[in-house]
Amino acid sequence: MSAFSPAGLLALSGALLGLGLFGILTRRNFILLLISVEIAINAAVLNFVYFAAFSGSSSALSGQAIAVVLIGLAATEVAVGLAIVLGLNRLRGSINVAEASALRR
Amino acid sequence: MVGILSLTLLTLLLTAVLTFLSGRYAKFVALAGSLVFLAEVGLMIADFTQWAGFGAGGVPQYNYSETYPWISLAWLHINYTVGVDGISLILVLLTAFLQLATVVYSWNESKSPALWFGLVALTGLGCFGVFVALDILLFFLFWEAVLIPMFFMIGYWGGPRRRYAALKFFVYTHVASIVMLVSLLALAFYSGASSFDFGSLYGPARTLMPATQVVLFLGMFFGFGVKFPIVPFHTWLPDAHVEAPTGGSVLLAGLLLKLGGYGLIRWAVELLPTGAHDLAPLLYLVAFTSIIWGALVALAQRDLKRMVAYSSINHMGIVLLAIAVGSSLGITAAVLLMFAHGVVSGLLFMVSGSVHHTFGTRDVSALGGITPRTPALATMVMLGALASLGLPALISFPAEFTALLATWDQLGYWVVVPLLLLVVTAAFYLWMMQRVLFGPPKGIPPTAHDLPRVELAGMAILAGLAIIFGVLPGLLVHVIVSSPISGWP
Amino acid sequence: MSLAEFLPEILLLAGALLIFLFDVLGRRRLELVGGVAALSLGGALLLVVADLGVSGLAAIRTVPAGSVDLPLAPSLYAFTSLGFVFQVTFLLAGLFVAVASLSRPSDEKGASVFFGLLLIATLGMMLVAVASDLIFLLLAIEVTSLSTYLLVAYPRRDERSLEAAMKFFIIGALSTALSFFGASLLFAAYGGTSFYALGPGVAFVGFPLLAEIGYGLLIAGLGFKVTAVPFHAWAVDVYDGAPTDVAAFLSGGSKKMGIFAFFLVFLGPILLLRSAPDALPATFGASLQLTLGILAVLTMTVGNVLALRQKEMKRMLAYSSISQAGYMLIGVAVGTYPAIAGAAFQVFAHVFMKTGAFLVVAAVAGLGVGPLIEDWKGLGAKRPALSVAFALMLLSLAGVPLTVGFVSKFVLFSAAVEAQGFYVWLAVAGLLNSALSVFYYARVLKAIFLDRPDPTSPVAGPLTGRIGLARSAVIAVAAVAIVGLGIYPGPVLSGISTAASHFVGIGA
Amino acid sequence: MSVLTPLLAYAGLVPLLTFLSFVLVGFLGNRLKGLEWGGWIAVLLSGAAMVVGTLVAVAEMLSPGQYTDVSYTWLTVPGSPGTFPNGVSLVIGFLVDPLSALMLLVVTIVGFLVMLYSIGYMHHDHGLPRYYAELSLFLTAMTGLVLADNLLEFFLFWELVGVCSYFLIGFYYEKPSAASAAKEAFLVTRVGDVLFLLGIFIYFATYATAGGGAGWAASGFKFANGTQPFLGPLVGTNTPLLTVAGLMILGGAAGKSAQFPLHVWLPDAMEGPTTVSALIHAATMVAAGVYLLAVTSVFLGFTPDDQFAIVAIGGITCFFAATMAVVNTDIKRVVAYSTISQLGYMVLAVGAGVTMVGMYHLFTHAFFKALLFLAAGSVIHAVGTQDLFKMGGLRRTMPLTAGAFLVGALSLSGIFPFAGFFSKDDILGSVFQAAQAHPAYWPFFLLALATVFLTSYYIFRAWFLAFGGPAPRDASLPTAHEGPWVMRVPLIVLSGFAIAAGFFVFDPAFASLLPGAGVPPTYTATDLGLSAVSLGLAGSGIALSYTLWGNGRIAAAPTGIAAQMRTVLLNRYYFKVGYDWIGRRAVYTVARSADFVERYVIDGTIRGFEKLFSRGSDLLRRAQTGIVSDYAGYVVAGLVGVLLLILYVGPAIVQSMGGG
Repeated sequence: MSAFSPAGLLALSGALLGLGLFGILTRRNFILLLISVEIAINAAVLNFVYFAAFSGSSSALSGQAIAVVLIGLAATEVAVGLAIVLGLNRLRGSINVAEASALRR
Repeated sequence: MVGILSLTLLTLLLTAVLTFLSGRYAKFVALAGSLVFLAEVGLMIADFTQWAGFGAGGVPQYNYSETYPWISLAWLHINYTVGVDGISLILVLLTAFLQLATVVYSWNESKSPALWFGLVALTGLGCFGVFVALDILLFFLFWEAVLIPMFFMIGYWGGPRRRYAALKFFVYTHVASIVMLVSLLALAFYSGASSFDFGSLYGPARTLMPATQVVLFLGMFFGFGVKFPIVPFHTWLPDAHVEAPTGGSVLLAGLLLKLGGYGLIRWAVELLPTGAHDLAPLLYLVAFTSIIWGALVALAQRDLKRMVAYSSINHMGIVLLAIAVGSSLGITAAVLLMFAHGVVSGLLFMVSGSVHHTFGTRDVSALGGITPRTPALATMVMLGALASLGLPALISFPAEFTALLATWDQLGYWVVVPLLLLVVTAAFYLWMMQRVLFGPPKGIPPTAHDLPRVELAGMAILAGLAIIFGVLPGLLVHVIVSSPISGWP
Repeated sequence: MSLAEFLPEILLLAGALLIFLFDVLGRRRLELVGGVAALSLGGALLLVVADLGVSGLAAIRTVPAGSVDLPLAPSLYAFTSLGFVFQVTFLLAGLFVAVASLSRPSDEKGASVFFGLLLIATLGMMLVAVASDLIFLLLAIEVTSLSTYLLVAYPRRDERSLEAAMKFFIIGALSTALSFFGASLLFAAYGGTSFYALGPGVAFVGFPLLAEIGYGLLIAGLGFKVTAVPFHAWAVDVYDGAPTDVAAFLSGGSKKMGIFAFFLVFLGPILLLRSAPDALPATFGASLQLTLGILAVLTMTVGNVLALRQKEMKRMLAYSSISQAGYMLIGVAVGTYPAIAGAAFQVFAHVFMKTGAFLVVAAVAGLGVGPLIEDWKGLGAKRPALSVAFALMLLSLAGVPLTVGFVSKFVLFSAAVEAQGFYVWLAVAGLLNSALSVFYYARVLKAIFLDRPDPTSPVAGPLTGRIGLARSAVIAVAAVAIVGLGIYPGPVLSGISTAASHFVGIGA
Repeated sequence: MSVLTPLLAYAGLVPLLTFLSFVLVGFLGNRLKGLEWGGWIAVLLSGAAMVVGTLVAVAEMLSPGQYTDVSYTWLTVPGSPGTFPNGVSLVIGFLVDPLSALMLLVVTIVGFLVMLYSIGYMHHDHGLPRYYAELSLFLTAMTGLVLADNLLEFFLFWELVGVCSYFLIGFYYEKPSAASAAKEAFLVTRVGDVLFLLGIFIYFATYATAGGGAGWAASGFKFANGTQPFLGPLVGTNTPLLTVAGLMILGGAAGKSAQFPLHVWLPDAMEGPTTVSALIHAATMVAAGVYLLAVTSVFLGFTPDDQFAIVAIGGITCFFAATMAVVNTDIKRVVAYSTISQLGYMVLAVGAGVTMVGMYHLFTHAFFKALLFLAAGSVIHAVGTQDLFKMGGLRRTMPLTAGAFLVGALSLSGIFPFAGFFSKDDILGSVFQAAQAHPAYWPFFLLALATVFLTSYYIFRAWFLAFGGPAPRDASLPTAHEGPWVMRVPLIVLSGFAIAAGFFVFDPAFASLLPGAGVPPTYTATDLGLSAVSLGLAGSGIALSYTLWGNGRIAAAPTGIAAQMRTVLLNRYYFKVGYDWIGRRAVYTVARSADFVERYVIDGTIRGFEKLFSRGSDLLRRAQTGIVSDYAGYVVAGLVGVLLLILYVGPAIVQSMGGG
């Protein structure tokens, strides 16, 4: 296993996380924000799957199992997020997060 | 069986609570409470023959002491421990007298009297607690508890800039208490003492490494020093005094400043002798600075209260000097001087307050020749000023004399500094008397009357103390020297 | 694994299901669903207290004494005394909010949603308190997070609530992503996610850099929960926008959950450094502590400075809540068991002071008083009992003697000093901050007791609104507890201290 | 031993009696209009004090050299290793020894006479209860001082007489000049007091364990140990420290006795009632400085360097003050300058090592100077002015006063056989002898000799201006008349003393009160020659005075350098101006600058902090934009910060602190 180098994979998952963060920081559309969050979570999923491939058995949860759970969690997140965005859209007629800034200072 | 100290604490607590609840009868409750307090203290003093001495292992014992466990964890042992020695007893006596005098003086307070007298009682409670507490937490608890009534006294009954002054007072002294608390905690933990009790701190603390002692002492010196107050951390004092109501000023100068001196002696000097010794040059420097600065700035003041406030800084500088000297003579002098300053500054602040409400101003240069119209007030002004400038047969003299003798003993010719400043002290009081009491009448409103009877009575209590103990200081010294400090190198 | 061990959690879940069932059946009266919630919370509280080994309750104990405080084996969950202490705290917060909410109008819409979600959120916290695996912990946190997002948004017609929920959700989701990414890196570094694997004495499989980055990401991700600066900005808007009762729950419960998560995640490397200095880069543990220390100081200072000139009551309390989190973080940064005990006691005390304070704010708002601090002018004369209770809570938050807040801060800062060295500065910073905090609490007290009401203010009028028996009772209990624990903290404090000592493996 | 000896233990009665007078008059005076507002009580009790005082003095005379000490512990501080191993005791006691007996005699007699005189002199004034109470208190303090059995007690009463003097100078407090003079007197003497205190400290610390037994400190620092001096004069120890101590004592004495350069306050103190000037600022309090020097020289001793300093101060003062008297036009101030000058003689004598000769002059001076003041007071009482140039011819309307003043003037000038002749002549003779052993004393002896001429000149100038000539130069003055009997009796009695007191020392019993070299004076050929010279000088002074001012003449104003000198003298060598500058300008300017720093620098820093926090709060709150993307930005920035801390900054700091 000494030949194995995680650098490439880490670069990939790191890039995914970065992409997600970039999206969260720059997008104002709630839906696009949700998608960015999904991308960021998936970076973690990728890591779990990959490192599970050579991890020992000391873990109570295998990496693959965690990955599956995470995908499910992401879906739940989206569901909750959509519920909120629906409510917001109904009240304000807009899903631009920057316009909802009545609470400040 | 509840000991007399707990009983007294209970008395004060009850007085405070009952006073808060008793509406327009508050002053009677407060007076009764103060008298009972005084009686209890009188009993203690009458019964006090000598300090309990060192117990097993060289741990100092205290009279009337009581201990009950309070918080007991594997790493934290806190007790309710109270006890007194000669030093605390004298300051307790001062507390009782000043509380009584303040209640009497402010008898006619008409703005929320229940609240006012309740706060006066609370201040007495806090100060009493500080003087008898022998556990870090208990001590700190009372120490902080004093701030609150004083904060409200200044903030609610004070002059035009009262809110600013109250906040400044509170934050300044609170920050200092925090530094002090951290130092005390560090003292407890670094020394590995078995509990927060003074007795169990005593041995371990005194054997701490010199370097540690120095750092801890420095922290405590700052913490206690701000209460003194030491220059340059003193600017809260003049503001607080100028804005505070008279009763507040009396308690502030008479009692609160003493907390700093007492704390320094009991918790810093006694526990960290090496630290005190190594930092003595700093203490001297600060003391000299305070003495010079207080007197000089007082000389430039026109507001009577500000003048008295700065002279307090000067006097407390001498107290610090005497503590720094550290010999039994010095510590005795420091405690005696604290008592003296408590009485005299109390009197002077009462006088300033009465001048203010009699003539509508405290500006020395706006007044003149008040003696014929208000002879009693003038007499009190004179008595206060003379006592403050150290006239023999009044209480400050024996204290200042012993303090400076002790200073000469340790510092030699440096004693010239406080000595010369005695001339400056005399100068501003004499100038004030010349302006206010003598010369042709000036700035006297036609409605000005001599002192109301209660104000005179309040002053008379303090003036009486100044004279009695000025003539017979031995009565106080006899008690003061009955403490572990007197057994010191 | 025996289901009985999870009886309290099951009770909460059952209560939530029952409430949703009632909702489906159309039985939506607030008293009914609220009663169910309160009963299940109360029952769970009783069970957890029994599990703590409090004498006299042994009969209803669900976790065998022998399985508590065992060294962490690679498992998903483990029962610790400290975890139980936190469970008690969470349940108390939930119970306070639930009972107080019984005083809301009985025909209020969404009551079943509110109480159901309250139970689910509490359930998530309960699970956090028994977590023994990083993924289990993060998932449990998610349970709470998702339900609290919805709790904030439950008054569906309120634009402010929805805005708050939106912000809460976005930052929350971002934090979730960061946490899981960090967890994945730790997984990579250790080959496992059990705290046993991350804990002391376990061989380290490689990639030290990944572990360090992983912990960094977790600080950010969990920092969101405890409102550590600079991950705090959402909190004020959310506490402000959320229904006040929900804010009470958030500050009293979900933030405390974050503190416990911090204990679980970060004490491992900190203790590892002490027991086996070469397992990680030698400086890692210390630099982690330094980072957490800086975070603590930053949090309390920024929170306090922000609160200084805040004009709205709720936002002021929110900022003060942030600074309180900073104090608690001291416990994590110091990492000795006295410090953990201090932080845990502070967490416990906080339920009475902060949750209580928010409940009072809700009560006063119910009287028709405006949201600004100056709207409260003169309330002391109109509602003396309520005002005194509120004053006690604020004084306790400020750390004034004879209140529980004083004792908790005293213990916490004592513990920091006890650890000696660098940590003494944390105590100094904490104490200076508590001095700073006095400013804004004093301002509120001055408005309530010293100022006269503006003529246009409702306080100047008859002020006829009712607070309600249940809410009054909760407020009274909190006020009494503040003074009671302030004067005699003995048994509670020593229990927590023992629990903390077990938690770090001393005397287990 | 005699039947009176036991009385010595009750010398404390003297201050007690006058203190009783203080209390009675102070508290009841306002209700005692019939008794001259309590004045008669004061007279009665001071009379009783005089009787006791005289008896004590007589008792002391009958048991020569007796030390009787009764003392009470004031406070005791237990010992600690170091300077005071056996603790410090401070005591208050009453010591009767020859010196204090003599002083007691002077103080009580003059005190009683002045009190009596006041009944007439002060009759028309307001605030009489205050006057008599303060005067009684003064007598208490002064007799206490005289009987003090240790330096601390001495200082205690020393301060009390000072404060009484302060109040009495400021008796006419409505007059700004009186209020100012009172303050000045207090302040200037305070400077001396501070030096005195330092001297006490040095003695106390240096000899804390000396003297056998538990040591001096534990025994209360007493002068005497039952029957003898506790320490004994420190002859032979000439350490710098003791020299400094002696100089400090001299400083204290200079303040009280208005010696150069602390002399400025005494002429201004004439703002007080003339009776006060007579008692306090001529006969008793100002002499306390000399008494202090005498007591110190007897019980502690001065080093040779100290002695030279004392001689110098005394010599300079006696000449210097006399020059200023020459040009002054105020009758009281002329007498005041003469007091300073005469005190200079006494200091000179103490310095020259003939302490008892100085005390002898103190004794005679007290009477003739009180006489001069009371006579002057009589004049002022009659004509209502103090300006010599307005008076004239008063010998016709006030023959008794003129005679009394003349007796005083002759005594002051040292004309045989008046009292002043013997004592002053004794001083000149003794110093002449001392100067032969210590050549450095010569200049001061010559100054003292020259002063004899000046003295007789200025005092007779005053006499001629006031009493000589045909009539008052200012016609608007009221017609003068003698005072009532209460004023006349003291003049007569004091005149008697001024004539006869010089002879007392030739009685061995009385001389035992002045046990030391030079008393009673001896008259060898040298002495007689010196007497002749001084008599000649005095005579020529009178002659010059008569030439210039006799028979109502007014001397032409001087011109040239003399005029300039006259201006300098009238301005008192500009000392007062200089001191005012130091006080008002220098110190006050420093104080004002300190106040400025206080307000704007020290307190300004504090206020800066306050601003910092409220600005910071507003600034930080600006970051709460309400826009969630910004919050996310903070999270990401925080993440970066945390990673930097953990990976780079943290390890760097931890390593720099030395590992874990």
